[in-house]
Amino acid sequence: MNPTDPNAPLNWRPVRHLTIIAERLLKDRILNHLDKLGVSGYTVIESEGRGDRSFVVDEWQGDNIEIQVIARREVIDAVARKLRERYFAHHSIILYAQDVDVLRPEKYGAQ
Amino acid sequence: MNPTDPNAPLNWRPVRHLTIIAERLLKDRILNHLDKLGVSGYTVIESEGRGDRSFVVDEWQGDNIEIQVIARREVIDAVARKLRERYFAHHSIILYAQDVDVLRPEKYGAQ
Amino acid sequence: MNPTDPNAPLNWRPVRHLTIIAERLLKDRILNHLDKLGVSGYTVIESEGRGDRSFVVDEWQGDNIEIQVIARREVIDAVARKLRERYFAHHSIILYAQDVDVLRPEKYGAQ
Amino acid sequence: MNPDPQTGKLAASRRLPQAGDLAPHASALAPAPSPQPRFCFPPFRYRHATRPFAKPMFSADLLAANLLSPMVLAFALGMVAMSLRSDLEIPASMHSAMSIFLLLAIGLKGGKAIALSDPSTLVIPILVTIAAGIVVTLLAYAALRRLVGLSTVDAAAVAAHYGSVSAVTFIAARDVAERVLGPTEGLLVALVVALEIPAIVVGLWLGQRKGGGRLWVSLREVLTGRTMMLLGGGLLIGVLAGPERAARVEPLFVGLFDGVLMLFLLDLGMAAARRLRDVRRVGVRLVAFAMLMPVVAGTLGVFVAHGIGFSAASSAVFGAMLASASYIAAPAAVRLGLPEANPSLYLTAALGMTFPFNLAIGIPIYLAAARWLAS
Amino acid sequence: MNPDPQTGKLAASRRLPQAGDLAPHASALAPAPSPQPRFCFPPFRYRHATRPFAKPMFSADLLAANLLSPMVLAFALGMVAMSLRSDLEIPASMHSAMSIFLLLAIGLKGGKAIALSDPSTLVIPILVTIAAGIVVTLLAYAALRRLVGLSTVDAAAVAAHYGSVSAVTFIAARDVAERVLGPTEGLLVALVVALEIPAIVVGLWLGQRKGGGRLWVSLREVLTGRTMMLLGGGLLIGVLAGPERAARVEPLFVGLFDGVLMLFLLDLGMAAARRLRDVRRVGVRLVAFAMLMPVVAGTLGVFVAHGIGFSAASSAVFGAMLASASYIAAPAAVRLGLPEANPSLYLTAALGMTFPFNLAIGIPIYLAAARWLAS
Amino acid sequence: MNPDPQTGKLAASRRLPQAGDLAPHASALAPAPSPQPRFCFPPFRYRHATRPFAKPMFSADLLAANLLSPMVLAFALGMVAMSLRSDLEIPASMHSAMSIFLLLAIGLKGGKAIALSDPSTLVIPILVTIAAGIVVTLLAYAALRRLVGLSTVDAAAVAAHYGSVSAVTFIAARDVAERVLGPTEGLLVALVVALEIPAIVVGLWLGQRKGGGRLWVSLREVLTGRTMMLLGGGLLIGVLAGPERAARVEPLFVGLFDGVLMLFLLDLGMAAARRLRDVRRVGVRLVAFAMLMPVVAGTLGVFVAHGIGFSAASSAVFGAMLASASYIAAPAAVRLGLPEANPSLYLTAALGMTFPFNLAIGIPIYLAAARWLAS
Ligand SMILES: Nc1ncnc2c1ncn2[C@@H]1O[C@H](COP(=O)(O)O)[C@@H](O)[C@H]1O
Ligand SMILES: Nc1ncnc2c1ncn2[C@@H]1O[C@H](COP(=O)(O)O)[C@@H](O)[C@H]1O
Ligand SMILES: Nc1ncnc2c1ncn2[C@@H]1O[C@H](COP(=O)(O)O)[C@@H](O)[C@H]1O
Ligand code: NA
Ligand code: NA
Ligand code: NA
Repeated sequence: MNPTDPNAPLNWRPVRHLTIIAERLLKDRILNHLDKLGVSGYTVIESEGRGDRSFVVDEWQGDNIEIQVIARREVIDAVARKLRERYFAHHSIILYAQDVDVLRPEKYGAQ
Repeated sequence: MNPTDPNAPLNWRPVRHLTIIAERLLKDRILNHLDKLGVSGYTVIESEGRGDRSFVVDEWQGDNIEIQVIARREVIDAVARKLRERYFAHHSIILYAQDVDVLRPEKYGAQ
Repeated sequence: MNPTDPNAPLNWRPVRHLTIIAERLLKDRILNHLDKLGVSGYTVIESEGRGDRSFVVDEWQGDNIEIQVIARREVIDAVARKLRERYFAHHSIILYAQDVDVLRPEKYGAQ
Repeated sequence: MNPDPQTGKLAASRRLPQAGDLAPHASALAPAPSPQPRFCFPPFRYRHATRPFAKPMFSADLLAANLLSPMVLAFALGMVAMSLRSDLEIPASMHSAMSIFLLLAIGLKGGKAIALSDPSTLVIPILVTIAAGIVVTLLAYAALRRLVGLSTVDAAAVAAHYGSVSAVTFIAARDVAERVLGPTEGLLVALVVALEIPAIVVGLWLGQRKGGGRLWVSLREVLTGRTMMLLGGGLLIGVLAGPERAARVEPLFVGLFDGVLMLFLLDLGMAAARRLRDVRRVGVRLVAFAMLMPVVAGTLGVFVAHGIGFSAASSAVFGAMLASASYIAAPAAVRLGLPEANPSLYLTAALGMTFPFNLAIGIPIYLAAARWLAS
Repeated sequence: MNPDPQTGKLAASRRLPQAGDLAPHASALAPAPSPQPRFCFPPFRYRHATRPFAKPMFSADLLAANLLSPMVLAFALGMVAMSLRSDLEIPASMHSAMSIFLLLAIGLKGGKAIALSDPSTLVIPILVTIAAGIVVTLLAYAALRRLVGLSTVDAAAVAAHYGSVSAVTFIAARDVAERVLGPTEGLLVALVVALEIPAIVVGLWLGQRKGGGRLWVSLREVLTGRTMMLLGGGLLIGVLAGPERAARVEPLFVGLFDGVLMLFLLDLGMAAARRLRDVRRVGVRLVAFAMLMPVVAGTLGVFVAHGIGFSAASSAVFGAMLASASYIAAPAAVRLGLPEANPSLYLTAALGMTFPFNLAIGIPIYLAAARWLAS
Repeated sequence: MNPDPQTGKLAASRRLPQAGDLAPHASALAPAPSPQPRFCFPPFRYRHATRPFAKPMFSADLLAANLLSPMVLAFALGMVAMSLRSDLEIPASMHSAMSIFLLLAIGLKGGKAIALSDPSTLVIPILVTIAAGIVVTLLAYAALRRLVGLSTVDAAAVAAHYGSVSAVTFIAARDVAERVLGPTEGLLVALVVALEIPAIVVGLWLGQRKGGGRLWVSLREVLTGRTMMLLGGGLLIGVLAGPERAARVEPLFVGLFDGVLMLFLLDLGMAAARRLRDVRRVGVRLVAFAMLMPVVAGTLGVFVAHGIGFSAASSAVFGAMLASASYIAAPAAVRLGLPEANPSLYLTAALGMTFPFNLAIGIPIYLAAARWLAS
C-alpha cells in the first residue's frame, strides 16, 4: 500500500516521547548522549523557566533548552538513566515522558 | 452557569492534539493546508532538530518549525492524511498525536 | 538507593502537565498567578499562533507565549480556575492538560 | 542633507558637539567649516519663531518629496510584500531590538536638547502639551460615541490611542519639516514623552469609570512599561550625561537612526497590511474617523503651537504629534486596562489607517497649515 | 582600502586608514580633491572601458591580499570554530537580520547606480546577463548529466544553483577588483538581480518537465520570495528615492556594509563547515564539478563582459558572478519546486565547496583573466 | 577621548574624512581643529611611560565623570527597570548578538595593536599577566577558604572568577583612563586574552583535585568556547589582516563600539539586579570579599604594571583588569567543570556586586593609585 495514497488508513502507533528541559549549557552534552544512545532524532526549542534551582549561568545565550525525543521505550529509559546519573544531582534539569501516536513507528526505531 | 465563576466545576474534556515538526520552508504551505481543512487555530514554535533527513535548506530563517494543532479527531486525521500524502516522501517532517484535556471543547470544533 | 546509580530502577510516576498559550502581554500576570498558586516551576516558550481571537496587540515583543507547568492535579486545577475566571472572557488564551510521567514527583509537589 | 543658512557661520572653535559630527561625510566634504544643520540643536528660541525661508516648496513637491523618502518607500515595500504573500519575515527579536533602539535614541536626543536649553522655557510647552493631549482624547471620545457610535469602552479605548502619540510619525514629520521649513526645537522630544501618557490615563479612566479601581494598576503598568523606561530613561541619560559625553554613543544612536527607522518601517508596513485586512470589520464610520480625526487634531496642534510661539517647522511637527495615534504604548496599556474593548477597532484604525494616512497625506497638510499661519 | 591613482595624491604609505573611507557617499559629492573612489558612482561609461592602472599586482600578491581580508579570515574562523566543535553559535534571528540587511543594502546601492545612469545603457547588459545565466544553467545541466552522472532531477537542481548567483561572492569579487583594477560599474548590482532568477526558472523547468504544471507555482514563490523582495525592493527604493534622499540611510547601509559582511561570513563559515561533513556522500565527480564549473563559467563571463565593453574590473566581477553558485535563493526555490532532488548534493556543492573555492582561488583567477584580456 | 598632540597639526581645510569624524566627541572636545586621536594606535612605547598631563582631575570629579557616562547610566537604568518590575526585556538573541560583537571588536582592536607593535615587547607583559592571574586566583582562594569560610569547591569556583577578567570592566577602565591620564598601550587587549584563561584552569584544578581527571575536558571546553573563539579569533584576524585592511570593518567595530556597549550595559544592569536578589543568601562575608578583593587585586595590578614600565594610564587599566571578575567566560566554564559549586555564590559576587563596584568606585581608585605612583 502506497503510504502517500490519501485513502490509505492511518495507522497511529504508540511510541514514547521524552521532554528534557535543562540549562542551556548542557545542550551539547545532552545531544551527545542522545547520539550515543542511538536515538533517531531530536528537536530542540529555546525556552526560559524557573524551578528549584534555575541557575541561568550562561544567560548570554538564552536560558533553557527544551529537547524532545521520540523513541522506543527502552531507548527513552536509557536516556533517562544517563541524564539522571549525570545531571540530577547538580544541574538544573527536568524530564517527563508520555505516550504519543505516530504514523511511521519504524522511523523512531519502534515498530 | 457563568464560566468565569471561580467555583464552577472544571469540565476537562478530551480532544486530539497534533504536533507537526517540519523544515521551515514548508511553514506557509502547511498553515494553508490547516486553514483549508478547517482547524480553529494553531500555534507555531521555532525549533531546531535532527532526524533521518534533516536538510536545513533555508537556514537563514531558522531550522524547523513545530506546529501544534488542537482539533476533533477527524480533523486531525484529515490533516495527517494530507501531510502524509504531500510531504512524507521527500520532506523533512514528523507528526505525532495525543489526547489532551481542554475546558472549552467547542472552541476546537469538538463538544 | 542512590538516585544517581545508573542501575537504580526508573520510577516513572504520573503527574499533571498544563500548557497555557496566551497573548504575550499576559506573560507577567500569568507567571504571577502561578507563583501565588504555589507551582514549583514553569517553562516559557515564545510562539506565534492563530485562533478565534488572536489579537497580537503587542507584536513588538513577539506574538504569544506558551507556558508549561507540571504540578499536582489540584494545583493545575486551581491555575485553570484562576485563568478561566480572569482571562477567558476577553483575552486570547487556551489551556490544555495531560498526564505525563516524571522521575521525581516530589519536585512538583506530588508524590 | 539640508544646508542651513543660519548656522553655517559658526566658527569651528565655537562648535558644540552636533549630530552632524555623526554623519561625518557631510562636514568632511564641505570645503569650509560650515556645519550641517539637520541634527544641530540651537539653544531653544521659540519666541523668535517665524522666519523667512529660502526656497519655499509647493505642496505638490512636498507630497512627492515626502512619499519618496526611503522610509516611506520601505513602508510601501512592506505593504506590498505582505499583500503578495511573500515569505519575507522580520524576526520578532529584530523588531524588538529596533524598537528598543529607536525609543532610546529618541530619548537621548531629547535629553541632549533639554540639557542645552534653559529649564524654565520647558514648563509652558509641557503644560500645554499635556492639556492638548487631554483635549484631543476627550474630543475623540465624543466623536467616537456620538458620530461613530461605539460603546463606552470601545470609544474610550480608541480615544486613548488618538490622544497619545506615535513616535515614528513624530520623527517622519520632524524630518520633512526640517528639510522644508528649517530647524525645529529640540524640546519637541520632551513633549513627545509628555504627550504619551495623559491620553492613556484619561482613556482608561473613561473606560473603567463603571468598573472598579483598576486604574492605578493600569497606570503603574504604563509608567513602568517598556516605552516609558526607554523614552524617559533615554531622556534622563541624555540630560545627565550631557552633550559631550553623550556624543560617544551618537555614531550608533544618531548616525544609524535613519537607516534603522527605514528597516523598522519595512516591518511596520507589513504589520499595517495585516491590520488592513480587518478593515471591513470595523465599519465605514471608523474609517472616516481615522482619516478626519488626524486632520482636526493636527490643525488644532499647529494653531496651539503657533500660539505659544513655536516656529513654523516646530508647529507643523507639534501638529503631527497631536494628529498621530499611538500603536506601541497605547495598545498594550489599553489591552491590559480595558480588555473588554475590541482590539480590532483600535489596531486597525491607529496602525492600519491613521499611521499611513499621516505618513502620506497628513504631514504635508500640517506643514502647509504651519507655513500658512507663519506667513 | 583602495589607493586610487586618479584621485588621491596622497602617498599610499602616508595614508592612515580613515573613517571617511567608509562613509564615502558624501565626499563623492564634493567638487574638490576628494579621495575615495570606492563607493563613487561615476555615470555609466562602459564603452571607454580598459584603462591604464598604476601599480599592477601579481597574482600571488593578489591571492594573499584576497585571503587576508577580514571577511575571508572571518569565514575561516567560522570553519575552524565548527571543526573544533566550539559552542559558538550565531542566533538564527541574527542571521536573518544580517541577510535582510545585506540584501537590502545591495539593492539600494544598485538602485542608486541605476538612478545615476542612462537607462538605455542598461538594456544590453541585462539581456546579455539573462542569456548568460541560461547558458550556464544548461551547460551545468549537461555536465551534471553526462560527466557527473546525476539523475535528471538532481542535475536540474544543481544546475539551477550554478546558473544563479551568490550575492556575497559578487561583493567579495567587486571589492578585490576595485582595489586592484579600479572602479566597477554601478549597474553590476542590477545584473545580480537579473542573474538571480532565470537559472532557477530553467532549472525547475528541466526538473519538472516530466512531472506536471507546478512551474508557475514555483515561479510565483521565487518572485515573491524574500530574496527578490529585498534585492528588487531595495533596487526600486534606491531608484525612486534617488542618491540624495538615499544618502540619509547610508551610514547604516553603506557605512556598516563591510562589517556586517564580516559577521555574516563568520556564520557562513560555520554553515559551510557543516556542509562539508557531507562531502563524502556526494562523490568525487561532483567535487570536481564544484571546482571546475566556476572556472569555466567565470572565464566565459569575463570574455562576455569584455565583449560588451566592460572595463577589466567589471569584467572580472561579472566573471565571478557567473562562476558563483547561489546558496540563499536557489536552495529554497529548488527544495520547494523539486523536492525529489537530494539537497545534500546542491548544498554541499554550492555552499560547502564552490563558495570557499571562489572566495580563495576563483576570484584571483577571474581577475587575472580580465587583466590579461584588457592588456 | 584622547586628544593627541601628535596628529593635531593638519589644517582643518585640508582634512580628509577621517575616523575621528565618526567619533565626534574627539573633535568636539578638542580646543583646536585637531582631528581624531582616539583610534590611532601609536607604536608601542611602554618604556617612556610616565608623561606629564595637562589638567589633572580630582578624584571627586573623576568619580562624577565616571558615573555620568552614558554606559554607567544605562547600567543604572537597567537596574532601576528591573527593580520597578518593568516589562522591559532585551531579547536573548539581541544579547547574544551584542556579546558576539563586543568580543570580536575587542579582539580586532587588540590584533591591530599587536600588528603595529614589536612582537618582542609583548613577551614580558604576557608572562607577567599570566603570573598575576594565577597569583590573584590563589590569593582569592586562600581568602575564600580562610576568611569567608567557603568549601573547597565553592572557594575554587569563586576564585576562578576573580582571577579571570571582565572585558566590559576593562573597556570602561580604559575609557576613563584615556580621558584622564592619556593614551594606553594597545597591547592591553592582548593581555585581556592572556588573563582570561589561566585563572579558570587554576580554579578548576583547585576544585577538581580530589575528583578525577576531568580537567582536560574542561580545559578543552574553555579553549574552544565562544569567548576564546571570538576574542582570540578577532585578535588573530586583526593581526593577519593588518590595520589597513581591518579599517574597512571599523565603522562597525570601532565606530559603534561605545553605543553597543551602552545597550549591553542596559541589559547587564537588568542581569545584575536579578543577581542582587540573591544577595541575602550569600552571606555578609562574601559581600565583603566582593568589595575588598578588587581593591587588593587592583592595587597589586597597578604596582606590577608600574614595575614593568607601563604608563600611568595603562597601569590603572591593568589594575582594573586584575580587580575585575569574569561573568561571561568563567561562569560557563565553572558550571560545567565544577557543577557541585553553588552558582549563586559566584554569580552574585561577580556580576551582582564586584562589577558595579568596579564600575562606580573601583576604577577611580585604580586611577588614583596609578597617578600617585607615576607622580
Ligand atoms: N514544575 C515545573 N513545571 C514546568 N517546568 C519546570 C518545572 N520545574 C522546573 N521546570 C523547568 O525545568 C528547569 C529546571 O528546573 P530546576 O532543575 O528545578 O531548576 C526550569 O528552569 C524550568 O524551565
Ligand atoms: N526521533 C525524533 N524525536 C524527536 N524529533 C524528531 C525525531 N526525528 C525527527 N525529529 C524532528 O523532525 C524533524 C524532521 O525529521 P526527519 O524527517 O527525520 O529529518 C527533525 O529535524 C527533528 O526536528
Ligand atoms: N485549535 C488550536 N490549536 C492550537 N493552538 C491554538 C488553537 N486555537 C488557539 N490556539 C492558540 O491559542 C492562541 C489564542 O487563541 P484564541 O484565544 O482562540 O485567539 C492562538 O494564538 C494560538 O496560538
Ligand atoms: Na495624537
Ligand atoms: Na552562477
Ligand atoms: Na580579575
